[in-house]
Amino acid sequence: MSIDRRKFLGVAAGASALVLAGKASVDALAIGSQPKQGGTLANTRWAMVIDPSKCLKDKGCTACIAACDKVHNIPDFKNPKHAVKWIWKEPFKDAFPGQEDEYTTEQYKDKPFILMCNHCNNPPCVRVCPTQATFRREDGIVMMDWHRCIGCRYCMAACPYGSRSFNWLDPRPHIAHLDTDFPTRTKGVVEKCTFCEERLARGEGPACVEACEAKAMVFGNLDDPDSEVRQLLKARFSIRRNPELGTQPEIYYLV
Amino acid sequence: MNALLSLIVVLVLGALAYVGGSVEGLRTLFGVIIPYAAILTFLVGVAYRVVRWALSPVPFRITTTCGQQKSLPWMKAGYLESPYTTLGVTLRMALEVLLFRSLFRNTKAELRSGPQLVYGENKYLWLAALAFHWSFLIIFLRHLRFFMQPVPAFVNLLSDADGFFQIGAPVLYLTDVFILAALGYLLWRRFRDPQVRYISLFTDYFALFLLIGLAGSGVLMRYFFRPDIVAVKELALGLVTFTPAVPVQVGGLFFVHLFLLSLLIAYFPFSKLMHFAGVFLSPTRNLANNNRAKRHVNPWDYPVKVHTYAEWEEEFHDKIKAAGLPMEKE
Amino acid sequence: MAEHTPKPEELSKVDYHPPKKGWMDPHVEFRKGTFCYSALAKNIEYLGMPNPREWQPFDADWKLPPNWKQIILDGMKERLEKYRSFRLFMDICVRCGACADKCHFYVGSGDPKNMPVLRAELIRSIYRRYFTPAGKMFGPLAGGRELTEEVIKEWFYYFYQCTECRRCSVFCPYGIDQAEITIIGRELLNLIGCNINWVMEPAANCFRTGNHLGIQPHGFKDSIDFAVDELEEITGIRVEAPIMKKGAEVLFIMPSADYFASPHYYTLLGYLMLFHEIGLDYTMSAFAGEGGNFGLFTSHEMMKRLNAKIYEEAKRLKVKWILGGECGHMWRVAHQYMNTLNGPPDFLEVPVSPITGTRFENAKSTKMTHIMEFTADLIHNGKLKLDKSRNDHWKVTHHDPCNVARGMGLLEEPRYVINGVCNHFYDMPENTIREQTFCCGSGAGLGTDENMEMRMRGGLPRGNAVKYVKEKHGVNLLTTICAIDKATLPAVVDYWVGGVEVGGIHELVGNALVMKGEKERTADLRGTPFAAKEVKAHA
Amino acid sequence: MRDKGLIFAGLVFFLVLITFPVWYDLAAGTTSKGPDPKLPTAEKDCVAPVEYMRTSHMDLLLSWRDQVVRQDRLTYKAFDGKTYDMRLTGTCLKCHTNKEEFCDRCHAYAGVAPYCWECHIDPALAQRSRG
Repeated sequence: MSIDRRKFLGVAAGASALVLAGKASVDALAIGSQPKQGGTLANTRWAMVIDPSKCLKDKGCTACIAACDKVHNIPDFKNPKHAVKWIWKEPFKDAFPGQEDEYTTEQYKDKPFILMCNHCNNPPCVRVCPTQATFRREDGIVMMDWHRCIGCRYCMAACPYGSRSFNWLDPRPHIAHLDTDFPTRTKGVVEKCTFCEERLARGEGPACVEACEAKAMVFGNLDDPDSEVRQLLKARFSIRRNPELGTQPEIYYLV
Repeated sequence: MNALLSLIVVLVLGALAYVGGSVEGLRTLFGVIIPYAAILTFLVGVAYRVVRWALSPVPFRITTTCGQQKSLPWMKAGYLESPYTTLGVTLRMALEVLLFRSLFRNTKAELRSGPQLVYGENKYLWLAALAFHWSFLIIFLRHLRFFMQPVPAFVNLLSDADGFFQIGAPVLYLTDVFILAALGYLLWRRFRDPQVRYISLFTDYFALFLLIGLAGSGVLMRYFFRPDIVAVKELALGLVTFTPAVPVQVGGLFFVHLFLLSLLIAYFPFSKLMHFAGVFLSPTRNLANNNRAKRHVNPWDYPVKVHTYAEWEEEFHDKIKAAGLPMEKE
Repeated sequence: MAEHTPKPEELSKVDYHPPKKGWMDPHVEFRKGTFCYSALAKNIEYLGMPNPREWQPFDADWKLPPNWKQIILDGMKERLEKYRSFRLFMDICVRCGACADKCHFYVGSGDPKNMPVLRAELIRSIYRRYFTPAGKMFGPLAGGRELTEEVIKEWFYYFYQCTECRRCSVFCPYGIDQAEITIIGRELLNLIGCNINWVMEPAANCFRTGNHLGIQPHGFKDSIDFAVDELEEITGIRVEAPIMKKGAEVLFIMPSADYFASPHYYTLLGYLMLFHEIGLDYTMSAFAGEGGNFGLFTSHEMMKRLNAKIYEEAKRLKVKWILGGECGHMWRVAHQYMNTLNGPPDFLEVPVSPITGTRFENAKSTKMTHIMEFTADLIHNGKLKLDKSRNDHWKVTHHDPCNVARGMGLLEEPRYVINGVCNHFYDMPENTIREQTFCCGSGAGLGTDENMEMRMRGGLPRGNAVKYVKEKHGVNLLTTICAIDKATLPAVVDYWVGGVEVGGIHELVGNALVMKGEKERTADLRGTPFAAKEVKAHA
Repeated sequence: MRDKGLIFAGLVFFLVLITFPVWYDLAAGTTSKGPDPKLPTAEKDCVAPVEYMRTSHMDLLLSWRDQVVRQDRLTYKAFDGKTYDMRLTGTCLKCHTNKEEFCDRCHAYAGVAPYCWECHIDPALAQRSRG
């Protein structure tokens, strides 16, 4: 007889002891569930390599942003002060402040760069979160548990990359098409890119990566020496945003 | 001793209900008959007690003034602490009933060697009392969701506010935490403070244990051993709409809760718990301090034997005359 | 000071640990210094009250009437029906204990039955046992107690160990007033002739002669004449002090101690100077020669009997309104009871100050104004010429009398007048003044010498507060506007502090008042040289 | 002074107030009859026995929530050995297709307002919003 069965029979019979408190029942249920299929979290370290030279953004392509907005029910508040953004573009000098000089290659100087949460190895946002709503998974994804977010915005203050957005208003009326597979957020909650962890769980890649026709974005496991990301980083020189801060971003830009 | 005895009494009564809830023949007794009897006792008993108080008049205006009287127009009067008008009295009573103004004043005196008598702030009793009473009121109002169908908006609003922090599911009510903490403090205080322990009667502990049992069984049911809530509401609505029935899905802990509640409300009119009504009638608080401006009439006033001036002058006639004081009769 | 009173060092070692035995055991020990002697038969007889006899509290046999128990229970029933306060206060106490350390007798004695809550429980337990279903059925479990002779002795001990100061009532969440319970408790004891002489003798005296001290009319006149003579010596002015003058505008009522005791006497001088200076058309009365009312400490009925003469005399003398002097329980009666007991005084007019024209709206029904209100109004309107420096030898603090503070709310007027007539005023710590003022420990008829130990215990909080301002500011004068305070605080202050005098506010007014045509004054009303004058002389 | 009028008025006010549910239910024509949630017809088995689900479905959902979000566990092995994806909309609402007729009926009856739907999207609502 499984522990579940015993538990249910116990409840059904109405016989329960004081010590069997709520926590115990949750634990009992947890045993009945399985880790997701595929590799275990332990030997995975998700990262993304972006080749700005391939990006068609200066030609007006917004495929990656549109794809992200669509699958994550990201609201469009119109008012830039209220903007919620998971993935967005920024000129070089703003994306890599201090790294530009008057001789920066023309190719980069005016070229917009695709930015998103860096999923830092040493994430300051995680350290400041008072409820552990933001936490770092073993596979390197800096994850958000929106159920726990109390809207204190410490994480927004801590993030040096401006990767986080706050819902100043109820987002629902501002979402063009509700996707029932993904929750919305509520007023007073912080949100950001999660590397499409819900798609990774289904064995799919991040929505932005799939949407990019130019293949400017490559996603993969850094712990796997044969992965495409590892090969790219080996072959070419890359930079990361604000390396001097010691946050160890997992988004690499090829130069 | 008093404490132990009352704890035992409450535990036995609780156990009785637990058993009664699971014995088929007793379910109607504990689920219908006792609750009805308790409510009836409460309504009739409270009315009786209040009427008894009302029948005793207030012969004198004996306001306890806690602030400056209204006298000269340029002198600032304490319109709340020494109210002069009905409005002032109403506000004073509101402060008293809603915020426990008098208890807020509480201090503690300590005699040190010297002798030196020192006074300190002492607001814990006030805090615990306020936390308990407000929590009790909110919990009471929240429970209306079981007695009213459709559930009124204010009840849902109150539940939402009470569960504001959305901890767990079903969400943790703050008042549940507050009421247990406050009752715990009040009990602990009766044990710890030698003076308060000395004055505490069996009934003081009994009321506390009854309330702790009531709140405790409620908390256990909400967070740990949930009964079928729909069945509970069916039972409650049955009582309110006078179509009583005990659904089969309820039992055990719920009967403990219901029985302790029945005991509490039946005990009300026989106990100090009547202070909830009595506080409104307290003549030292609910009268204006306008004695000299407005005559207060004593309904049972009667003439008394006095020593009149005429008798006095007659008795001391010669002495008054010798002193050369004016007289009525020379 | 009675010789058996322990020294302050011993007395201040108070043990606050309650005894092992529960409070329901009624046994008390009548230890010398902690109780008052019984009322003499002649006083009880004179007032026509029950059971006059020779007895003392420490006697084993109190010679109670055979049906004493029935009398008490009938008396309780009657009072439960007559006084909502009594019935309510019997019912709603939750024994939270907030009142416990608010009582000066508890603070000073540590006797748990002096906690107001427990003093009330002494009678509440009887109420429960005989008047509530729970108490009848469950007895001690429901807090009920059998009424025995021991209980009567216990009541006597503790109801004459309460000064009806009402400080507990300020802190009670339901406003339960121990004074109400003590008043009823004493009424019940009076029904079986258990009362104390220090209350009954003044009451009998007052009923007969018009004042507590039993001073007869010629004595009254002598006293006033003496004061007039002395004032002439001090100021060079012969003031008029009319007694029982018909048609005067104002009838002035004061406590009899003002014209017979010290330091009250200096207050009397102050009144006479003030009234002369402003040209008040007033009169005193030997018949209504007492504002104080020991009936308040006996029974509501006795209070009414003693109080009646004030309105009677006002009517007979055809005055327009009444002015009342510095007194505590006199004002509790005048403010809270008199109009109900013996009113309405329709033959009087709303008090109007003839000097300032101020209409005392707050006294428009009772027609009796407090002299503090009257004098504060004079000072506010600049009608008095005052030389504050004449009080510079005093560093003053003020004791709010319980009855005036918690029974009237007269808190600011005294301070206004004091600040108007002297330069150095320092209030005591805030937990001990205004509505939180501590009793002198001798009010409600307990200010007798055989009760000295208990008086000193009760006076501890007050003494301590005085000591505090003495050490901090060099205070050397404690003013008060209550005759009992003036009589008993000197002993308290000597015992606990030392080096502080007690006086009335109108004494300070008299010192500062610059009278038209006065001779140069070099000393205050007590004959103490003015500080400021000394300095000038040195310079 | 007796103030009888005021006291009796206060007493009557209190008695009416304390018995308010009686008058309210009387006016609303309420009976003690419970709610009538619409059960799925297609599927017979739930992820747990019905007695457990009636009283403790919120425990299960909360446990699912924490496992999915915080522990990256996605599938649930039920008491009868079947496995399910731990998803509110994807799994629960697949059978209980109508939130209004299933969830809301009991919740409204018991005066419970779960905040699940503030984020998770009821398909019916999404449908409506699409027009």
